[in-house]
Amino acid sequence: MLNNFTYMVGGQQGSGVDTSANIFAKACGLAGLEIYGKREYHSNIKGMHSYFQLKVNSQPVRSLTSKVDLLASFDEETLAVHYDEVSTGGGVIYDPKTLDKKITSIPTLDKIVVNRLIKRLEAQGLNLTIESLIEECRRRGVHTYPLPYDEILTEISKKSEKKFSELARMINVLAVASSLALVELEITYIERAIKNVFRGKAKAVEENIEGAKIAYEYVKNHYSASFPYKLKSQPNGKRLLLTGNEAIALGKLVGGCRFQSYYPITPAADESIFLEARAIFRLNGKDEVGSIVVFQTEDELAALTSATGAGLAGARAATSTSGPGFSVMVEGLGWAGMNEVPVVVTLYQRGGPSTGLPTRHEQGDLRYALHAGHGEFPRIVIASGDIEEAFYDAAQAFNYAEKYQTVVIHLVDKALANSNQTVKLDPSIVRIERGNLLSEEDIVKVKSAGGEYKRFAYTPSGISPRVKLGTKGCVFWNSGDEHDELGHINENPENRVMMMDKRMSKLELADSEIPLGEKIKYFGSEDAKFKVVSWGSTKGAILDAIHHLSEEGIEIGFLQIKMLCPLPSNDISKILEDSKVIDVEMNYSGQLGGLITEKTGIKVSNYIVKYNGRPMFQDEVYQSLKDVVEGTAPKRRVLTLGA
Amino acid sequence: MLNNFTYMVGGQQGSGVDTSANIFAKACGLAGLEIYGKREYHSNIKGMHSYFQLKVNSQPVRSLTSKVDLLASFDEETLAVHYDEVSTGGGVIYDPKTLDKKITSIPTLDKIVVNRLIKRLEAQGLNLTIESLIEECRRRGVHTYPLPYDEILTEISKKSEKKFSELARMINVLAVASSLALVELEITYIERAIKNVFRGKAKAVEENIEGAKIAYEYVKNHYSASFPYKLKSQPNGKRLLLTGNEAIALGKLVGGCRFQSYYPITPAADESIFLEARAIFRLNGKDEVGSIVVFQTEDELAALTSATGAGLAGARAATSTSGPGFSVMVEGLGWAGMNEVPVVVTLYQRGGPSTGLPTRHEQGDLRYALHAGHGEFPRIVIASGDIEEAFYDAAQAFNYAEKYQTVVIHLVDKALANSNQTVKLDPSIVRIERGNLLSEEDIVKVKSAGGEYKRFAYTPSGISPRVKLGTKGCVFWNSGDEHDELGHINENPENRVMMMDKRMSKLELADSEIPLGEKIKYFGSEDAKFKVVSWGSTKGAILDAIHHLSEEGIEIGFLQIKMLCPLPSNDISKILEDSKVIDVEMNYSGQLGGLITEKTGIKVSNYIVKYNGRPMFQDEVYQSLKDVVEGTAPKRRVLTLGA
Amino acid sequence: MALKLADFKEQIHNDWCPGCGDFGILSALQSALAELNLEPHQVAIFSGIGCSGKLPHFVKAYGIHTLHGRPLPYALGAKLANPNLEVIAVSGDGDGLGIGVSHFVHAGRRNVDVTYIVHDNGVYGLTKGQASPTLKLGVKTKAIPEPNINDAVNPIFLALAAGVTFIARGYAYDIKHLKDLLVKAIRHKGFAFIDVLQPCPTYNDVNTKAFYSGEDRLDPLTKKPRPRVYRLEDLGYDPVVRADMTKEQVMAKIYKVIELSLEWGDHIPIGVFYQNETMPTYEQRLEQRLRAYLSNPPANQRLNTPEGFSATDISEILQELSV
Amino acid sequence: MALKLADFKEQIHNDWCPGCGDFGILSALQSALAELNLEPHQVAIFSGIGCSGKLPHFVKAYGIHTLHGRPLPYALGAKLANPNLEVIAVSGDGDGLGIGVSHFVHAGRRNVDVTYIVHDNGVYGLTKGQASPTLKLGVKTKAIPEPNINDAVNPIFLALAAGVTFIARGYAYDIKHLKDLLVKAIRHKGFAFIDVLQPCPTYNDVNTKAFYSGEDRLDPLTKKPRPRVYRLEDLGYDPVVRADMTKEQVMAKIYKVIELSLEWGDHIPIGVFYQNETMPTYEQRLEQRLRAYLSNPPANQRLNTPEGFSATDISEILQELSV
Ligand SMILES: Cc1ncc(C[n+]2csc(CCOP(=O)(O)OP(=O)(O)O)c2C)c(N)n1
Ligand SMILES: Cc1ncc(C[n+]2csc(CCOP(=O)(O)OP(=O)(O)O)c2C)c(N)n1
Ligand code: SF4
Ligand code: SF4
Ligand SMILES: [Mg+2]
Ligand SMILES: [Mg+2]
Repeated sequence: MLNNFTYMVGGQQGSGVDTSANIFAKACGLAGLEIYGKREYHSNIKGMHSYFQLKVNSQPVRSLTSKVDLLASFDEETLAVHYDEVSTGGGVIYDPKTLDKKITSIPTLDKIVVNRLIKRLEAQGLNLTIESLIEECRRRGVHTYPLPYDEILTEISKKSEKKFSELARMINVLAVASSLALVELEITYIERAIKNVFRGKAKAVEENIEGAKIAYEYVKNHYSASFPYKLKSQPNGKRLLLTGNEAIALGKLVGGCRFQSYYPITPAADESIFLEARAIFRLNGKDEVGSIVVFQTEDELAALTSATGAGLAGARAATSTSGPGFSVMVEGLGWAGMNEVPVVVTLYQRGGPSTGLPTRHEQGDLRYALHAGHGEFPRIVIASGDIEEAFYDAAQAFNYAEKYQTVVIHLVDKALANSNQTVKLDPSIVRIERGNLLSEEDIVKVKSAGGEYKRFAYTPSGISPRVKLGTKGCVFWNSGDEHDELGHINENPENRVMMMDKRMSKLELADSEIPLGEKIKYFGSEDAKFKVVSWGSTKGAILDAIHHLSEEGIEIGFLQIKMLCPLPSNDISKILEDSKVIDVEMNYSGQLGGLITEKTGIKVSNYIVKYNGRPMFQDEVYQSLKDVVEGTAPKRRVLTLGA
Repeated sequence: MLNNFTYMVGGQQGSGVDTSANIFAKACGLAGLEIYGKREYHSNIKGMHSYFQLKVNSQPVRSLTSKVDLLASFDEETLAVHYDEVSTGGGVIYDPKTLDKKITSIPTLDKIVVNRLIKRLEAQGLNLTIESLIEECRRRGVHTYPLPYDEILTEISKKSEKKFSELARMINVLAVASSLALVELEITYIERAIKNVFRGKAKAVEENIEGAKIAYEYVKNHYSASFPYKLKSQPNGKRLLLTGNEAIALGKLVGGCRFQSYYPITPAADESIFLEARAIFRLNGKDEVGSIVVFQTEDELAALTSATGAGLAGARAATSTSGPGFSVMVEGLGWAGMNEVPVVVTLYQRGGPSTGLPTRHEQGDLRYALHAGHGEFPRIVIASGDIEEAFYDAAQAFNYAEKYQTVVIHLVDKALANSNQTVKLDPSIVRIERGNLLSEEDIVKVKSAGGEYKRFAYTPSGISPRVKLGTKGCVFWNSGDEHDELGHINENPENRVMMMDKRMSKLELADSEIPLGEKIKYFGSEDAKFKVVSWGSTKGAILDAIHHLSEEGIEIGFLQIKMLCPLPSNDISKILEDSKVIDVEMNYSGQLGGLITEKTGIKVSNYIVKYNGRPMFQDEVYQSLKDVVEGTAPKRRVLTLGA
Repeated sequence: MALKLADFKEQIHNDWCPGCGDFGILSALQSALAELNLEPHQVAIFSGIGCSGKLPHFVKAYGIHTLHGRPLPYALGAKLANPNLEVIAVSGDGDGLGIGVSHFVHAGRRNVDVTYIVHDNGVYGLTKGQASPTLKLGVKTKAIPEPNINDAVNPIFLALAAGVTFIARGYAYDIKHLKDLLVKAIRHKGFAFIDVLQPCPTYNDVNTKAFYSGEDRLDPLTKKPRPRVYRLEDLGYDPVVRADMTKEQVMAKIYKVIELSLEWGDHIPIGVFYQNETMPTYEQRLEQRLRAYLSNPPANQRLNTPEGFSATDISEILQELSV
Repeated sequence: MALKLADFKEQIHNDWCPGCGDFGILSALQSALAELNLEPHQVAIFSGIGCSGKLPHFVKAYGIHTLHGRPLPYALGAKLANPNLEVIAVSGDGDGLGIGVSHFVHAGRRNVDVTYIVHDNGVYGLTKGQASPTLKLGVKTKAIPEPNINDAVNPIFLALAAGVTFIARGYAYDIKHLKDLLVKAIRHKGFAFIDVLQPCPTYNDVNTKAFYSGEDRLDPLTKKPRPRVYRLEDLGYDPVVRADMTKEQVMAKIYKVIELSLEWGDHIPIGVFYQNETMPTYEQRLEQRLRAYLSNPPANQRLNTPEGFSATDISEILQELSV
């Protein structure tokens, strides 16, 4: 099997699982292969189980299957949790010293998993050790590769002057190098990957390359040819290997974001840290130094309100958070809406409610994003379906915010944030549209024409000319209270209606101006009887599922909604009207389904939802869609795959 | 015209408009009449215009008409704003010294009003003084009654030893006494009303009665018989004269609320202040002293979370707020939902978004109340349609909260809070149902039966037995993180699904258990072709409107939704299925209409909405419904009456 | 041309109660801005919600009436986006020391060059007179049904603990003195806090104008009221902490500030309590990180090419991330 | 039967990093509860979000793991509803002094009888090591890309300014001493605050165990590390403010607390800084208002008649409102 491979590496949090995965992904990427991977981890710093699952292919990859071709485990828990995900013909790398460990004495292993394993092993007449898991793998036709980490480390320790104990953290490099040895990727890619991942730390680069070589050799010598999956470098253009967090950070920079406030929260904070570390850049050609202020605030309400302040001053401003932080900042949304201040909120959804599953995936905040904030004000809510979209949307959000002078909520999610993928991006096509923003000179003109500057002037479009704070020749007022054209408090009932109409009508304007392609994307045949609707990062799994179905002759359409507010209901109606609608969503209640019914009256035929904290796999989506088409699906199916 | 009368009294904020209105209402109430009134005021302490409008009848009253029969003005602004609301045949009481004031030099008068007046007076060839307004009234057949406040005050000042300047604040009593003299209500009711309103302040009682008598005599002597509207005492049982704020406070006390937290905000705070002043009461018969802790917090998140803490400890606990405060507390909703803690939030809606129209009416928070908080958790959302319902609902909210172990949002609004009405309430029928709450003895039993206490035990109903903090023989844990049956953090995907299902299924349970009568109310014939749907305090105006239409032979049904979540969609469907649905709401976007479409697929034929900050009048509702029936109504009509 | 108070007057109706101390604060601020020769467009005033929160509407300058308790983060965001703006934040005591006190404490840690005025009237004025965080324990004002059950915050002490570098107290009816304080505060490089004793004649019947001016304490000789409020300057008090001071000198200053902050009753100091000139501002710290921050601040950077495309060059970062 | 630490151990996996200071705090708390002879059901521990926030899960007692920054209001609500509960609140420094600092300041004004422990590790641990509000200006720890741009809050100074009546600092690795502090804090009638220096070996590579124990400062004679942390008791320091003290004595105490709170570097005091026994608790103030509050507190009142109807008699109020 060449260049089509699902890899998983797992171990305790803090033991370098991510580094393994990064090296793996970089190495594959450098070898011209395409990858897509996801990271799973507990809300914990050290000791709980975490893993990374990656799919490699010669063609671009956009989702995962639930089966794993090679599982590289650092520890016994990884085996206990994942050994049954490995496909027949696949392989398991494990530490032989763990074989006699009892699965009942892994302190971090969840009781539910333990009980499941006990049942299963007892049914097979196996005892409750790790060895039994390996045995079961063998029985299933899985290749098992003991990798004696200690031995190899001892060897390294002999070669270097380092003590064995100092080398323990190198297990991750050994695991990934062994894995790449099994699939026979040339070692040079591993070396380059290590150089890249540890850049700036010469000593670490050297040591890790040394370790990788030894492990690579070890596997070559012991297990060589046995493993059926192979990866081979291929010619390919330059691509980026990006996480969603990084793509959004980059989109913001290119989109002109110059003020990013944040309060730490998973999985949003990495974006801000990334920006903080890259806060200076070139602007307008070689000599101008541009910079972004990354402002760590005392809480999320301070984050949103300081960004709004920056927006008033004329900087493109944003904040990033996830559910709990969004809840803390809600009051600021309404103020920005009321005062027509452009500001962007990137909302990384994660498992809710409350603290919920802080490091797990869900798309449960759609309705909340649409309605957060008391009273009614216009907001634009967009959702990205993949890393590439996330980059362009992150930039475009500022155009919407400034053109329609309001708050833009950019919905992304944990799966997107913590996935990595090889993608191509083109910053040079990103446009900057600042909307109706007057300069000092414009004000001079207004005045010399006998006019007066009014921040909230009634205009036919609902958009009033904006100036930055500090603009000479005028002043304005803002108030969260209902106000008149100047911005002064006003409780008159007629003014109230005019101002409400002015603000709310901007939604209709946005709806009419924004090109359809930015609002929805339709995939597949227009006449398909069954049409999937979804939003956000389910996109890849759905596309792959309907692609496979179509290969089997089953045609299903897919309507991806990117613009959730204002919802392009007419266009949606036209597409869905005479079809069976299948709503696929990462939440309990099928929020998009409800929204579509609300806005179009069209009812959803089938719901496929998932809320176990793990993203959708293409194979479970495939199977549930197939069941719908074949008439064997329940009205609402709950997907449950993932560990 | 006997015992059917609309009264308005207006003046500057701080000059005693409310006191006037209270005296008026009490006097009428004591005379056996029924009243309903609403208060309008600016977000200001002194100087801006405020007024009170009241309807009196021999039968119970539940809404207002836009026309006024007698306008008692303290100042010129009241005339400028309201003179055109007085019906032909009605009357205006005004201070003759204001006649030569120019309407263009009333500093607090809104420009929009001024411009409208200028146009109007100029069209009639009148100059821009108050006198012209009075003149216009006369031309229209309105009785005009100059009341020389200064003269009367001078007379009082002669009789008492008080200086004139000290008596100035008595204008309010003079105005109301004069008004009651015009309608010929016996002076004894005024005296009793004054005693009641100024109770505990003997001096004030005396002075005000003295003043009232003089004004009463003045009017009797000067204007007697001329005024066609009369009020006459009638025999009637004891009733309460209550505001919505008071009814809710009383409902909470009777409902067993023992901890009320709050942060000051209009129009919610009056409820807490009322409770604070009446925090001790008798319990379980004569001797036991009960008490409620009224806890003023540093912000609304502290309000909700401290109430939740109190709920955990076993007290029935609540907090009251309006939109901005609700936005600050949102994060606490999800935590209570996640940890299944009973807690009640009384949400007084007011004009939004943001600070909005802090003292004005709107029902714009429905969608927000339904979706506030990231992620998905069960919540119960109820809305009261009038003061009587508000009392019982306020009590019932605690039963829901404890039976379904979750947060209950009780939606009320400014119009309800600041209305007053003569009502009958029966505290003795209020039931207390504490749900599955285990005592120390219950725990002993559980344990002696070999069981273990688990706070989040999976049960078929989704309800796990609860204990108060401090209960002997057990402990439990709570966490905003997803947790296991004990309450410990758990990220296992299977546990996650079970816990989500357990929590969310409580909504189905509530839906199946709660009697239909608590969820919806239907008025009118089941076969009516046109059916109004609405929620909250629009109820009175709608009932009156359809009553009048029915007198004209036009039958319209009215479906009042009290239970917004879980929405009884099947019952709603059954009622609305084959009808034309008219959505009547106090917000911009017709939120209930959207909700019904979302949950039933039934589309709304006509929207009648209002968002100018003033509640609906029965006559505008009447007219718009009639237009719908006659086919002359637009798809969406925006109501705009009210000053 | 020198500006006058009138240049900062916005012609709309002022709806504060007659006799409200807020009028004094407003005049003092307008005079201070004029004295500093600022032009209206150079000034941005951020306020919270409350009677005090309405202040910016009465000033001809950029006026941003924000959320209850939040003027500081809005103000900080604007200032950091454009450090050339003269930024002033205004709160009530409920706004700034109640719901918003967290922003105050954290503003102390940052030292952004913003001036912060708190209208200290002991009540939540605009919501009809509930006890604010500066009302003392056991005090019963008009609108509260029971004597205050909470102890008061001490704004000066708190500011000192939070690291605020300029701490002063003014009195709303000593307008000239307050104007001088405001001028100093605005000139101070860093975060400047002024607690202003502000009688609320409508709801606070304890800390009234008569109380502050000692109308109940007549001088036995002159029969004139002996004011409770006195000026620190009159004691020759020096509030400044300088770089060349010893640790002991600094500590002595801190102790003095605390002693003064605890004075109440018949001796209520107003004036500058503390002025630390040794701390770098947040903007200076940012300049160190971002090089061209002050000369090319966020709000002024040109974002687009003449053709309307992005002018931001991220090629170096892309290089780092490419495979 | 006397209880032991083990009686307060909940048997679940503890997922703090190896060597985390939180382990010391946990043991000290469990020992303190045992020493106080409390039974698990009498104790309710409220925590916020962070590594520190997980603490209640490891204690066999009612354990309420609340929201980020909000353990105090939850705890206060529970305590006021049932003043018989022994209520303890736990925060991280980000939780309690960052996002939640407002609740801390306002808790000072109330003096509810709750014990509050802050795990002071200088970082936001659970979100991977960003600077927390106690990290000093200019310090660069592992996970932050640039040296800290904010100055630190001083928890002791802040507590004093906020009116907290019991203020102490412990060190996570001096478990016995910390246990003693906790016993005192819990016994204190009123709000008791303990700032605990808590090394985070994973993210704070500056304020490490080695730093606190002075491993870089060997005694020239003994060659043993000279710890930076020292105990106030060893100085014979008396933290107590008593009712019979003069104003000068009280002020001297306050100055001393401030002086001590500013010590850092080579001399870091731990122990009780301040203990004011003269302030009534909030519960006592409530009892004055509500008469039977303490004997018949909100959580314990029987609400229903045997027939299931309301047992609350509001007839007097109805009388007042009737026409
Ligand atoms: C989040 C939120 N909570 C409550 C309010 C209601 N509110 C409006 S004004 C005010 C009190 C203001 O008091 P203070 O800050 O002392 O200002 P003052 O009116 O005394 O000047 C409050 C609580 C609000 N607007 N927003
Ligand atoms: C409202 C909100 N914002 C942000 C977070 C994310 N968050 C989780 S833990 C944490 C940091 C905790 O730091 P600290 O309080 O110092 O505790 P430590 O982990 O260091 O013990 C943050 C910010 C959250 N849970 N809720
Ligand atoms: S209520 Fe008090 S603070 Fe507000 S305007 Fe009136 S006097 Fe001033
Ligand atoms: S990250 Fe730090 S505070 Fe958190 S558990 Fe690890 S060592 Fe402790
Ligand atoms: Mg105030
Ligand atoms: Mg910390």
